[in-house]
This record gives sequence, C-alpha cells and structure tokens, in this order.
Amino acid sequence: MAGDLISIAIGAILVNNFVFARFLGLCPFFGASNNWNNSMGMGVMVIFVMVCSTVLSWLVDTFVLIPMNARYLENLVFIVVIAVFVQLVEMIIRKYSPSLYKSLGIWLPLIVVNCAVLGVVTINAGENYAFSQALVNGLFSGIGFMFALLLMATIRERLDLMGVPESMKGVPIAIVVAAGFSMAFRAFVGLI
Amino acid sequence: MEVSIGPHIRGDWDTKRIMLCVVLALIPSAVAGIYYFGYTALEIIVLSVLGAQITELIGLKVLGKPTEFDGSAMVTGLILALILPPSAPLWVPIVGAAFAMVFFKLLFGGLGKNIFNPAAGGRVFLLLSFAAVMASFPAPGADAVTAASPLASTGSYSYMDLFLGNVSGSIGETCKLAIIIGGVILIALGLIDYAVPLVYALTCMVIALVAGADSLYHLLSGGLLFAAFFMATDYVTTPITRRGRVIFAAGLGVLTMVTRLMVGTESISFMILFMNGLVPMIDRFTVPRSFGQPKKERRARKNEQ
Amino acid sequence: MSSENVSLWDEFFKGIGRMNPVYVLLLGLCSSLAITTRMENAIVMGIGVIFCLVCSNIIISAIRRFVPEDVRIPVFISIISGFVTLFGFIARAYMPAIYVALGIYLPLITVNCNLYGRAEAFAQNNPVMPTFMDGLGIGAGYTLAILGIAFVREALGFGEIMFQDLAQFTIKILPFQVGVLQQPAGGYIVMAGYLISFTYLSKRKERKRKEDIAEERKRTMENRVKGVN
Amino acid sequence: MRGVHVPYNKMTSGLAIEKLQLPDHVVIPLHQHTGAPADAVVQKGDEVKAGQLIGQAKGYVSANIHASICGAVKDIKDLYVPTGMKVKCVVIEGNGRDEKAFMDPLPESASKEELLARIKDAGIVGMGGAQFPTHVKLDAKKPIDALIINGSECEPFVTSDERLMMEHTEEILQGARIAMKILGVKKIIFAIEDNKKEAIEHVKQVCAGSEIDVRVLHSIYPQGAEKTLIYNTLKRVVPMGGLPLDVGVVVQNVATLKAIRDACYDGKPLIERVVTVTGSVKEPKNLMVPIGTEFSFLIENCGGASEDLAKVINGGPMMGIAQPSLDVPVIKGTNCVLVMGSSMVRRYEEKDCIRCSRCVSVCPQDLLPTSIALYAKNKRYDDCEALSVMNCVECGCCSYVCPARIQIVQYAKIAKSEIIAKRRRG
Repeated sequence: MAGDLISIAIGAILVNNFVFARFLGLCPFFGASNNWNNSMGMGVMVIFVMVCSTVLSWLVDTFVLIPMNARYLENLVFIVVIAVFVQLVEMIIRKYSPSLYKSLGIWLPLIVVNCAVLGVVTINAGENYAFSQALVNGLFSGIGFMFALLLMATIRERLDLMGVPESMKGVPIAIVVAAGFSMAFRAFVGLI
Repeated sequence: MEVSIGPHIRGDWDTKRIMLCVVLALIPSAVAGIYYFGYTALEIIVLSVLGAQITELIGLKVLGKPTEFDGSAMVTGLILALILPPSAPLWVPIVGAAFAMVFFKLLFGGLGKNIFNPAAGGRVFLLLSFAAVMASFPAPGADAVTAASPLASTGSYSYMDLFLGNVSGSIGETCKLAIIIGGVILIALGLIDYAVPLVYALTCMVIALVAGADSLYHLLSGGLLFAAFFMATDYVTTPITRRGRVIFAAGLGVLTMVTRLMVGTESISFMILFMNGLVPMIDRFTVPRSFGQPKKERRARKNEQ
Repeated sequence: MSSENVSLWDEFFKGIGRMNPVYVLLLGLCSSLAITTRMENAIVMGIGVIFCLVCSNIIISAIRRFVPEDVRIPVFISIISGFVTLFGFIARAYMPAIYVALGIYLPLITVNCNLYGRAEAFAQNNPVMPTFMDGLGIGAGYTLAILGIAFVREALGFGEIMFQDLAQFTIKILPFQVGVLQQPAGGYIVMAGYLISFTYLSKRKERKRKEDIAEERKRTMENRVKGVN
Repeated sequence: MRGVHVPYNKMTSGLAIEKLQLPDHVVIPLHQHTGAPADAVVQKGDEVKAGQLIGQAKGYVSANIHASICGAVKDIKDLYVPTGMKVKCVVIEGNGRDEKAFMDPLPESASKEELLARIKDAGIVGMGGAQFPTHVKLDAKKPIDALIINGSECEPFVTSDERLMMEHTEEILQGARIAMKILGVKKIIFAIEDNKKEAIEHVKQVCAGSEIDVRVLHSIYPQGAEKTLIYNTLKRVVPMGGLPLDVGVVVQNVATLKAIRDACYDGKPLIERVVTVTGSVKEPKNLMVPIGTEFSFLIENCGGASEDLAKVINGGPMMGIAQPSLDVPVIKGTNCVLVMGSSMVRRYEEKDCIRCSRCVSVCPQDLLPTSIALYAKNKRYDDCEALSVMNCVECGCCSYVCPARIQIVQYAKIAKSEIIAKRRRG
C-alpha cells in the first residue's frame, strides 16, 4: 500500500507531471510563470484547491454518484463542486483575511477553469482510486504543478534579464523551455 | 587622449580562447574514439562540428548578431559527436547538431543565454526521435558486431578494458584515460572547477555502494566521466557559485544513479537537461553572503514587486 | 443589412486570424498539445469544441440578462459542462476508438479556456447572432490550429497519416519516424515552431504597418508644408 | 581572500626617488580630498611662499590646501582635475625662488591634541588614492587597538610607496609612532606584499627588535584595499557598510605616515609627494613632485613619450582614471602617472556573458558581479542592492578577468550611484 502511494506520488510529480507530460493547466501555467511571486501564489492556491476538490469529489463520487448509478454525470457534478467550493473559499478569504485575498485571491477565479483541477479529479474517478490514493494523487499533482511553475518562473526571470530575441519574448520561449523539460522528463517514464 | 573606464588592463582569457582550450581538452577523447571505432567516428565528428558551425552561422545572421567565430559552436558540435554511437548513420550528427543549435541555443538568442546544454539536448532529441539507430553500439574494432552499451551488461568487461575504452559505447565516452587527460587539462588551465567532477563521481559511487552495486564499474561505464568533465561543467548551463555547482553535481549524481539503478537505462543527458533547468533556481538560493554581511541579511532579496 | 452581414462575418474571421485562440490568445493550449498526435483525434476534438462552444455561447447569450453577477461562474460552467457531457455521449456512441484516445481531454473541454473565456468576454455581453458567429469563428480557428499541429506531428512523428474511425485510410508520408513528435515534447516543439512563426510574422507586419504609418505621416506633413507654401 | 594575479610591471622599483626640477607654474585644486572643498584665502596677484596656506578647510571633513612653490597667484578658476571633476583651482606662477613658509616643528613630547591639530593644519589626506582627511581618520570615535601600515601597493606599475619604504623607512616609522600616540594603540602591523623584496629587507632591518610586526603578504590584487588588508592581517571582518574603526583598526598608507612625520617634526605641510611616472615614457622615474605640477611637465621630465600617446592615467591601471588631457595637475592622491602608448592600449568589444563565473571567484567582497551587471543593465537597481552592490570596492577584478570583456565594475558603479541618488531622494 505504501509503495503504491509512493509510486503514485512519484508518478504525479515526475513521470506524469501535469505540465511536462500531461498537458494540464497550461493556460495558468504560462500566465503565472512570468515571475516567482505569481508562481508562488498560483502554486499554493492550486495545491490547496486540488486537495480539497479531490476530497470533495471523491466523497460525492463514492457516496452519491456511484450508488445512484449516475457516473455519467461526473463531469457536470465535479465542475459544479469545484466552482462552488472555490466561490466559497473566495468569499471566506475576502471576509476574514483581506491581505491574503490581495496576495492569493486574484488567482481563485482562474482556478475554476484550470483544467489541472478538473483533470486530477477526473483521473481519480477514472482510475477508481481509493481515498488515500486519490488524496496522494491530488496533493502530489499539485506539488508537481507548483514545482513546474517555480522552475519556469526562475528560468523566465533569467531569460528576461538576458534578453531573448524579440519574437521569442514571453510565451514562445517558455514553450521552448517546456519542450526541453518535456524531453528531460521522458527519462523518468521507467521509474514506476 | 582617450578617456575610457578602468581597469585599463585586462586579463588574457577571452571567450574564444576558453572555447578553443575546451576543444583542445576534447581532442584526446576524439582521438581515442577514432582509434577504437575507425573512420566512421572521424566522419561523425567532422559532420557534427560542421553542422553546428554552419547552423550557428546562419542562425546568427537571422538574429542579426555578429557572426564572429567564437568556438562555442565547435565545442557543442564536438561534444555532441562524442556522445553519439559510432554506428550512427551520417545524417544523425547533422540533424542532431542542427536541432541542438537551433532549438537549444539560437532560439534563446545565442551564446550565454541558453538554459539547456545544447549538446545534451541534441542527443536527447536524437534518442527520443530515432531510438533504433541511437541504441545500437558496435564493439570496438573493424567487425560490426552490435553489442549493447556497457551499462546493460554489468561485469562483462574488465576494469582495464573499461578504463582504456576497449568496450562498446559512444565515440568519446569509452576511453576514460583520454577523458581524464582532457579533464586534467581543463583543471590545470583553471577552466573548470575540480569540485564538479569530483562531487559528481563521488555521489554516484556512494549511491552505487549503498545500493550494493559495483561502484567502480558504474564509475567507469557509460558516459559518466565524460559528462562529469565536459557536460556538468559547461559554463552557461551550470550555477555561478561554487556552492551552486556542488549542489548541481550532487543532484546530477543522484539522478544519474536513480535512473541507472531503478530504470536500468543510461539517461545522463536527460538528467543534465533536467538539472540545467534547475540552475536558475539553484542560483536564486545560493546567493553568497557578501564580505562582512550579517547572516540574517543573506536572503534580503525583496519579494514584493 | 449588408453592413451587419459584414460585421457578422468579421466576428467569424477574427477567430481564425488575428484573434486565433491558440496562436494569439494562447488559450486552450492543453488540449491543443495533448491530443494532437493524430489528425483524426484533432478533428473530433475540434468538432467537440465547436459544438460545445457554439451551443453554450447561444444559451449564455440568450439568458445573459437573467444571470446574477455573483453566480455567473457556476452557471456558465454548468451550461458548458452539460454540452460537453452530451458530446461525450455522442462520441462514445459513434466513434469509440477516438473517444478512448481522447481520454480525459474530452470531458476537459469543460475547462477549455476558450469556452469560458468566450462566455465571459463575449457571450454575456452580446446578442445571440454575433455570439453564434463568434463561437463558430473561434471554434474554427481553434480547429484549424490544432489540425496544423496534428498534421506535423502525425506526418513526421509516425511517418504516415492514418484514419481509423471517421474514415479508414493510411497515407504514407515519410520512410522514417521522428519519434519525439509522438511524445509530449513533440507537442511543445511543434507548438513552439508555429507560435514563433506567428509571432515573427505578426511582428513584421506590425513593423511594416508602423513604417507605412510613418511614411503616410511624412507624406501628409510634406503635403501640408507644400499647401502652406 | 580572493583577487587576481595581475602582471606587476614594476619596472621603476629599482630607481631612486629624484627631485623634480621646479615647475614654472602649478595648478592647485582646492578640492583634493573627500568632504567639503577648501575656501581660497589668497587672491589673484598675491605673493605666496611654498607651504603657505592658500585654501582653508571648510568644516570638519575637509583639508587645508597649501602653495607648493614660491610665486604669485596668477588666477583662481575652475579647471579639470584628475578625479574627473571641474573644481576651483589656484594657479601659481613660480618665481624660481626657494622660499619656504613652513610651520614650527613640534617637539617629541607634543601632546595628542597638538599632533592632531598639526595634521589638520598640514592638510594631510590619505595618499594611497582615497584622499580621506587624515585628521578625521585618526580622531577615531571608537576604541582602536591596532594600526596597520599599508605598504602593500598592489596596483601594477606603481612604485612610489615601495621607494619610500626603501629610502625613508625611519620617517615612515616615526609617522607611525605619531599615529600610535594619537590613537593610543599598542599593536602595529607593517603589511608589505612579497613582490617588494628589497623594501621588505629594509623594513625588517629597521623594525628588528621593535614592537612593529612586519607581515609579508602574498602578492595579489587588491591586497591593499582596506577591508581585504584587515582581514588578511588580523582576520577581522569589517561589517558591510562599516569602516575599519568598527573592528578597532586604522589603516594608514606609508606615504601618509611620512607626510604626518614631516608635518610634525619638520613643520612641512603636504605640498609634495612621490609620483611614479611610468609606462610609455622614455625614462620612467620615481619623482618627488610639488602638488599641482601638470602631467605634461612630468612626462617632459621623463624624456617624453616613447610612442603615440593613447591614454594617460592618474593612478594605476586597475583603478586609475584616464585623463582627457595632459594639463591636469598632480594632486595629493596621485601616486602614479601611467602613460599608455598605443601599443599598450587594447580595445575590447563587449560580448554576451557566458556565465563562466570568473568574476564571482575573484571578487574580494564575495559578490556576484555578473548578476549585478545583468540587473544594472536592465536598470533593476533594487535587485542590485539586494545583491549587496553597495559592498563593492570597485577594485575592477571582475572587469579584468571577464572573458566577454564586459565592463562589470562600471555597471556596479552605475548601480551604486543610482542607489545613492535614490536614497537621497528619500
């Protein structure tokens, strides 16, 4: 069991990294990876939302959809769960911690349409993961996403300083870097 | 009278001289490769160097940058050739060098700006794209018997054969003696920090020892030593502080051995790309404490922007 | 009437050209890179996006006056998700192989930034007809973009173009395969190629336009000077 | 400690100090020191004698200025000085006479206050190049327990201090004892770089049996930088943004100590100094030169230039400043006039950084010069500040070693001045 969880964790960070292997959450990835602070904010929020959505949707899936034999509605139900959850969190943060809202809250609405979150939930359901497996997958997918964000942020900060050619500035060069990582991450495929 | 800013004298080393010395240090490996694998090895080396050089020339023209020869493309082409299998068809070095130069260097704006080691990138591209031609390694000598890379067959070679390079493998990676000669040249000229190959090799050996594998065999097989001296020490794609470089070397060692032992493949080039990507982050966290700076201020970098 | 027609077509063509969702707006990148190993998958994905985008656009545009600001995210998302689920049923029934190949990316059309992005940016502020054309244009632009990527990846990555589900044929293109293009990295590489060319061309066009404007200004100035004299 | 090994080219180290013939006129700037400029106390047409006060120090951090030759004040006007600034200068037309207007010598028993007042009156400033008023430095407000005599002279070509150590060892030590008395210290270290063999021998001989600890240091540039020297002799680390006082140390250059001694025991103000004239001149020399002598006169007296003049530098080649013309005067901090002919000057084109990190490994202040240059190039001075650019001593090692020939130290200087300007703005 523990070995299984470890391999899910390694898989989520290295082998099936959301950004470099699975292509999930790319819009916020390229949007927020332009500097360290944005990446931190986005990364932290993604991990938080991913873990909570994983838990919530696992509960809904196991105790509502499967007994009712309504798994074909998963997509609809999950996205509503995520949207409602995020909206709630946004309201709570805004009310109780305006400073936190100011630094992290701006990322919240974006996260609803972040395919990484719906992606991890869909993967959990598709693989029929048990609760612990789903939780580990959710957590480490988020960590893998944040890792990729921070890597890209430091690289893009350096590239900004060095000055890349005019038509390469911003996202194009980031995609080239992502291609490099994507190739490098290929070596991890045999790990699990 | 000329008014210019100081210092009014400068050191002797310039970029071109550094690059040409790296080429010099690579020559023993190239010679050993040609000795063991014959004329094809020479062809591959020449084509790879030419490919890199011509691609760079065209690329710099397109970018509108000065096309003065600085030797860096030559180094990339040479390193790429030395990590290719000697049986590779002749289009492989050309395609690989062109891709390496364009995708891993010129798109970033040329020398000094690239994130990934172009030679490692070129090899990774070739491995992923043309697995069949990249994975067969002929044994040294005239006969074209295809053998697996030495990594796959632990214990089938003597240490002496491994050391001298009388084994199958990539052109420049087999002869450890030549690699060490080149490495010593680089260290003696003060071009590379001896800590990098040392830490890298030691990390690999310790991990092999802990895992119960033959650590000397691991050290002497595959592309470990070549990467230690010539790829993990590439200026542009490794950290700028010594502490950073040691972290880089240790991380590379761990990843090399993890993939060797757990996946069973030689993926040093991949791991070099991966660690290259980590370099800006390592640099960010290894800003040295300036002389007389209190400890607390070390990470004084402001985070609000 | 004719002027309205022109503007409607304009809504359509902007999605293909200057507001191309993939190459210019950089939206919907995930699926553009993930499912473009085969052209067939890309076609189905494109159809799915056009279908869901147009339908949800129309509905959202129609009900736009009745949705309170605070709950618009869940409402829009649910509408989109409904159509995505519907398209999932259709795909599973008629093209099972592609349905499997698309995997999680089919349900993930729900969170394709294009759909929510268009709902937010266009549909909730515009009447039904322009919204319809906008959806169609953006969908077509998206489809063309991913077909472009898929063509390169399949032709070079597999050396052939193979259809199994929509039609059945194989066209041999190359005697060898560039394996990396089948892999995730290939998506990024081809995407980078297209994106860089797009940016380069548009930058050049922009520069040319600026030069033209400068030229025009210079000429008017000269004329004015002449007029004064 | 780190630094670079530069070719020393100390070709004048075997040449004894010669007294320069009297120049027919001198240009004496009223601002040759850190702090406020002095006020002129003479007027156009006044007759002055050598050693007569012509500029009165204004405020505490300032220094008196004295006439260096005997003659008449021809003009008082703004002229360029070797620091690159345009400052008010007193031009004195010499009359060829050798009349002196020195102060009375002080007795050996003079009190601390008297000595300090004399140093102030004599207008003594740091003669190693920094030109900081010496009376301020010696009037330490913090407890001091060590005095370091800086005889390291790490700049290539310069030999003025080396000659002083050979020929005037006693005077330097007398000066050091005066400084000791003022500071009340017991510990005294004479630091010399190991490439000055003869000077070391002399100093060792004279110091034998005394309380002075002669330390022979490894020759590496910038060994003579205060913070580096303190670390290498006493292993004390001057805190960032701090002064040597903060670790209980005062560093004095050998030439300054000799000037202190001359002021106290001969009553002679700081009106002349040793200048090494070297490089592309026919006869390189170590000359005793009145302050205010123009560079052109020095070069003439060294047989003229041996080839086309390309650059003339006030100071050594590492930190010295290239001069726009030969009409600039020798000032109190001019230890060397380096004449560079066109064969000595090489022009370099700045290329892209290859991150070789040579600059990182030579920086004596443990900075990241390459990153600082990169941020400064992008005008991100806050990031430069975060990388402690204010701790830069501008020694130029980074520029010296850079294979891409990037003017790293120049970027650091720009960043520093921008940061200072920003701090001033508040």
